[in-house]
Amino acid sequence: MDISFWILQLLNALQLSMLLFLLSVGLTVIFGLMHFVNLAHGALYALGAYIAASVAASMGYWAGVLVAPFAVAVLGLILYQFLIKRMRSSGPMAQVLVTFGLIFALLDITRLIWGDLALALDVPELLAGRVSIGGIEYPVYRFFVMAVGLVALVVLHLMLTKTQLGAMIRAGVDNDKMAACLGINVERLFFLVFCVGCALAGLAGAVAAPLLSVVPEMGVDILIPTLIVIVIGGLGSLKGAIVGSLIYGFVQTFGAVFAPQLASVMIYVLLALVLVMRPSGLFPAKGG
Amino acid sequence: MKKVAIAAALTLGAFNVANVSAETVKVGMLLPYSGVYAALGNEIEAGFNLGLQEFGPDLDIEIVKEDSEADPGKSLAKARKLVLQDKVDVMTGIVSSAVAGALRDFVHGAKVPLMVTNAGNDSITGSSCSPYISRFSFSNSQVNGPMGQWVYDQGITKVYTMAPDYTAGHEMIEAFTKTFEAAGGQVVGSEYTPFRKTKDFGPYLAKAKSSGAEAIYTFYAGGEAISFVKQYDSFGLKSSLPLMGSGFLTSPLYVNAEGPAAIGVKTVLHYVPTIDSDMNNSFVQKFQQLNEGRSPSEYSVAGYDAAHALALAIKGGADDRESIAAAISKVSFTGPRGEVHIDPASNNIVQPLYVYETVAEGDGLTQKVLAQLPTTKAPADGCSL
Amino acid sequence: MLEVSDLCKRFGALEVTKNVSMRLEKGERRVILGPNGAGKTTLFNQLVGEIIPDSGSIKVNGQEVGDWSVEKRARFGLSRSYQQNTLFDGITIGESLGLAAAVSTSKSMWFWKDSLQDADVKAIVRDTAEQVGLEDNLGARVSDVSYGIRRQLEVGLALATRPSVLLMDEPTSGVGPEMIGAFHRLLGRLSRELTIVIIEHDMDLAFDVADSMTVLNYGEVVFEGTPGEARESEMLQQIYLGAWDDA
Amino acid sequence: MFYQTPLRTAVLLLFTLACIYAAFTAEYFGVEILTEIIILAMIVLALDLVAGFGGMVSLCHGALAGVGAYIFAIFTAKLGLHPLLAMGIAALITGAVSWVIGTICSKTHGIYFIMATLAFGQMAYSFVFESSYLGGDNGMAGIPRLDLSMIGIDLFDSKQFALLCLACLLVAYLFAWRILTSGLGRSLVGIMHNEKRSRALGQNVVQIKAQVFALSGLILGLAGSLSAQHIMFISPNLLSWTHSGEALVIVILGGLGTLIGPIIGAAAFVLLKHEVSNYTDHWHLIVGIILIIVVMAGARGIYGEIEHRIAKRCAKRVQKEQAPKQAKEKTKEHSLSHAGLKKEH
Repeated sequence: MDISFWILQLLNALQLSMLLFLLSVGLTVIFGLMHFVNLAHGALYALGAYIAASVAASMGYWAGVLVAPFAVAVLGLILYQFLIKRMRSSGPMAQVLVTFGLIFALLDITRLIWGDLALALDVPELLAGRVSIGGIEYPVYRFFVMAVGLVALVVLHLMLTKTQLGAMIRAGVDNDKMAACLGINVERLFFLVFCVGCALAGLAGAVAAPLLSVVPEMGVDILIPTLIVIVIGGLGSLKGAIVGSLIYGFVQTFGAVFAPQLASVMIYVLLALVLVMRPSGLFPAKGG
Repeated sequence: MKKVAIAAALTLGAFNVANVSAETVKVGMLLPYSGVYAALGNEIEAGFNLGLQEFGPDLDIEIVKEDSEADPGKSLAKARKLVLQDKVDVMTGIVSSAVAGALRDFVHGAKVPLMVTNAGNDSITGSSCSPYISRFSFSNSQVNGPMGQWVYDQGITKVYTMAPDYTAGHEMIEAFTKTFEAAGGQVVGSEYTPFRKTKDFGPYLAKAKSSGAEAIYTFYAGGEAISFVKQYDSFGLKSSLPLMGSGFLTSPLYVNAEGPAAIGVKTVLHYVPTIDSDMNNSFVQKFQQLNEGRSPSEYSVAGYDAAHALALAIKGGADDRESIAAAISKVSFTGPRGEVHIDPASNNIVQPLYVYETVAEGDGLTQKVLAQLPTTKAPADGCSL
Repeated sequence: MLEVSDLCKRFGALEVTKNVSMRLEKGERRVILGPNGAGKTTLFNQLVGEIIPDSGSIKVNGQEVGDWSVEKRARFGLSRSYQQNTLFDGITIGESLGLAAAVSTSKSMWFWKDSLQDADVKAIVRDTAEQVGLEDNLGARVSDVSYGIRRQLEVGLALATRPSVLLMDEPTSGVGPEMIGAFHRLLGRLSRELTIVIIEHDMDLAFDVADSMTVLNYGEVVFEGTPGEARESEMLQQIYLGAWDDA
Repeated sequence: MFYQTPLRTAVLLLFTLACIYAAFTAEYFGVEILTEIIILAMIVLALDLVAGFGGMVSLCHGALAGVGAYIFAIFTAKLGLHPLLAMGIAALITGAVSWVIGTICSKTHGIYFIMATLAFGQMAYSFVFESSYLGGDNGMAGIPRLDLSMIGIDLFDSKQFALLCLACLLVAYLFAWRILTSGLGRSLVGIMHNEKRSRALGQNVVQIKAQVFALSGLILGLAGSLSAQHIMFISPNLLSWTHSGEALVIVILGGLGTLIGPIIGAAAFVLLKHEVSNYTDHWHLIVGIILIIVVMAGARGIYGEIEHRIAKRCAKRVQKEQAPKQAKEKTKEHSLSHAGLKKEH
């Protein structure tokens, strides 16, 4: 085990973290602003992957990656109008249940449309192959995943801190009633954020598809890791999402290196520990 | 254990004689139609239906379908329903090994023949075999055992093994390891990854790479197989660390989703659609006609052959549980995979194995048979029928 | 009975409690005065344990309670009412009082017998309801009754725990004159054994009921003494009392 | 506050009679489904106890029942203990495990509580799945049923086994009823309505929550050991989080915080699932849509809606009859409509 081995594992951990970040950030932003728990986020991710694979089959990878977030955002728009809007004032349990029902429904809709067999989505020409840095060969696509995650992080961070929209969102996270009093159209803000959150889930699905497999249960499988990430990090904050993702990515990767048998239990133990010591996660957004 | 047998006997007392009619043979088909194994359930059923069409179009057979949900508990409840309420004469199906294990004591006690069409756990035709349980698919060690010698014969002396951390993973890898080491090879590292929880195989692949192995031997199936093969390829290990394993890794059912990444992977399986025989060519053609041009897989062939065997048994005069069970242990026929028969010592199928390489053909991928390993009988392993 | 010494608390740059000390004898009734934001409620929150002070000590009946949890202090006899109603909205007034009474009679953890049907609990509920004038409303759901009744319940809950030290945070805030009168009479009927601290903004009431007064400003005790001294304190008159009269 | 209203008693009796009728008339698989319903009813009853009366929305109740099943299996199939004794041990150990989980999770609230319980459920699942002693993914076979042949009951007869489960369910119901009308249960409801005030009154919030969680675990342990005996086989799937999610769905479907409602919900859910799956493999879709509709329709659930309507009608009648009396009475009606039908009525 020389140094390059550890660098390789470090990159693996970063890559997994960034993938999880893409997924969890949409969920956490939606929660932070709307106090809405969307368990169907994983199902939207799966839809993103399926749509990307379908589009890519005839129009190429890049078309797929562009269309998927957009299409999932449109779906989010529909969901928002018919479901989410009415559920906003309900407690977390009603939200958990409605979105739990959505998981069931979306899973079967995926199966009805695309069947039970896995779909293919290959890495595009441009991102195929590996780059060699200091003797370490690493797949370009994995760098791409990291880059997408990093770009999402930077863009979201700038948007939240530097733009007026961001200021409005932060005001909404802080106190939505107060924000409404200040003349911010909170309803429209929610709508926008929900759609952006959905688009991010779709993007994550499209980006993950060439790396993983596009199968119906992918949404359910990814849900628990995503939830662990945002609960460890603390719901509602960008910082929480990135820290949670990094913790998860590193624990999984280095758990796999040192003790693969314990890797799956380890993350739950960590989650329980975090919750015992910090019942609202490490960096919760200030919420009402 | 004893109590359970008594339990089954007690519950069944009233039903043992209740064999509906001498003519209609009721078949209980227990397959997963929802959940992760739904694709396999549909594939096996397609094969079974085609087989019935082919070999017993005028037989009086009634099929009762139940969704096993690949859940051992639910499957056992459904199996009891099929036996006690629907009073089926024979059961077929079973994808997951855990389900097969769960059903074993019940079907044995109830004396209902069960024709397993996928589940590969060694014990079901080994240490806990039953005269009523026969298998038309494969057993984990049957498929992987012969690969030890074959891999060694390719000049590979050091391998790294990887498989998901559940029974099938362990059985497949252990069978290979045994024969590979017996042949003189060395397993330099071995990893069992959390079953269905592993998204990123990168960490394991990096370990394999730095282990000094000359090849990776692996078993993965379904979604995990796709992720694994793609990620293996993306790390550029093809040139330095060839990928071998049991053929579920590059099953025709999943290989298209793997894409070019699967090219060059050498694996072993009891069936590939490219076997060149009249029997297989006609099977492939008919299957493709019925399934939108899709080639059959090792899953559908098990259903197909089970139907073939059942038709033979019924044609031979078997019409109730006892006689069907007896007839099935004696079947022998030539099917798409070649000559197969049920080993009377264990009720497991005896079949040839095919080492194949996944190669590109036109736009798609196909299986190039590299070698046909001799017809193998799984070791009896404590079974005495 | 209640002894606070050198209590300090800061939130970031804001010092909300500055070296607050006070000492109450058993049965003493102390009124705390001070403008909005003077840190009165924050002081209460620290006394009952809802906010942990940065330093200082809190003794009840000679016992240091500073590192105890909220519930342990409450069981020890330190009870409070809230400035903003903090009630059990989904249940009835009688049930609410019963919950409080069950704690004081150590029946709240019974896991076989019904605490609300217990004779001791029922007696306390009856007494408390009479004290605060809720005897006609025991069956009413808390969320259904008027603000005034809710305000009475707020005090009733604090009383039903049978405290030895009672902290009341603006018990008459938002209610009309007749209710202030009723509250005044209630205080008159309460046992003289009970030590009471009241944050009060109604000056007449405050001067009437107080044995002693503490005035807070910017988290600091700026005055401590009898109501008589307070009346005579020019500083208070000018700076505080005058200002309030205008408000 | 929980009150065993005449309506609730009536529905419980009706349910019991329906179960007995079904046990005697249904075909083999019908009786199996009945048993499945009854065992599931125990699990959701236990869940309603904590979720409906303590606001503890647990996403590990299915897993805890699975823990009970495994403990029963270990003590019978592995250690050869008498099943009756093993049932007691399973209930106690599951209760103890629940107490630990309850103590840790009680400090968290809302979505964090849900996630914390989920984490513990998944921990148990992963542990069982990877334990070779417990058979790993293969599960465990050879689980005996209770032997009551000395008193003339043959539990290998599915009808008699169903009736035993029914008896256990009724015991569990009485137990839950007793807890909810005890000091502990009263305090728990208070905590659900206002945790901050409960603390200020001196309620030991964490202890109360944890103790009810543990008592709920006792019921789960019993339910788990019955489900192990029912199938006579267990596998890690029992502990999967979707089971816990389903339990939550059933509680809502039947009526949260009514105790009897979830039992009705269990029957409705299982029957619906079996009916729909007769027609299509895509029963998840149908069940999902129904769930969404039920929750969106106001989340009172089946029984909750019935209770609400009857209470409303009664309230109207009372109002008509006693129109002149007004003010004082009015307040009583409200409490009436809340508790359904009160005893005095």
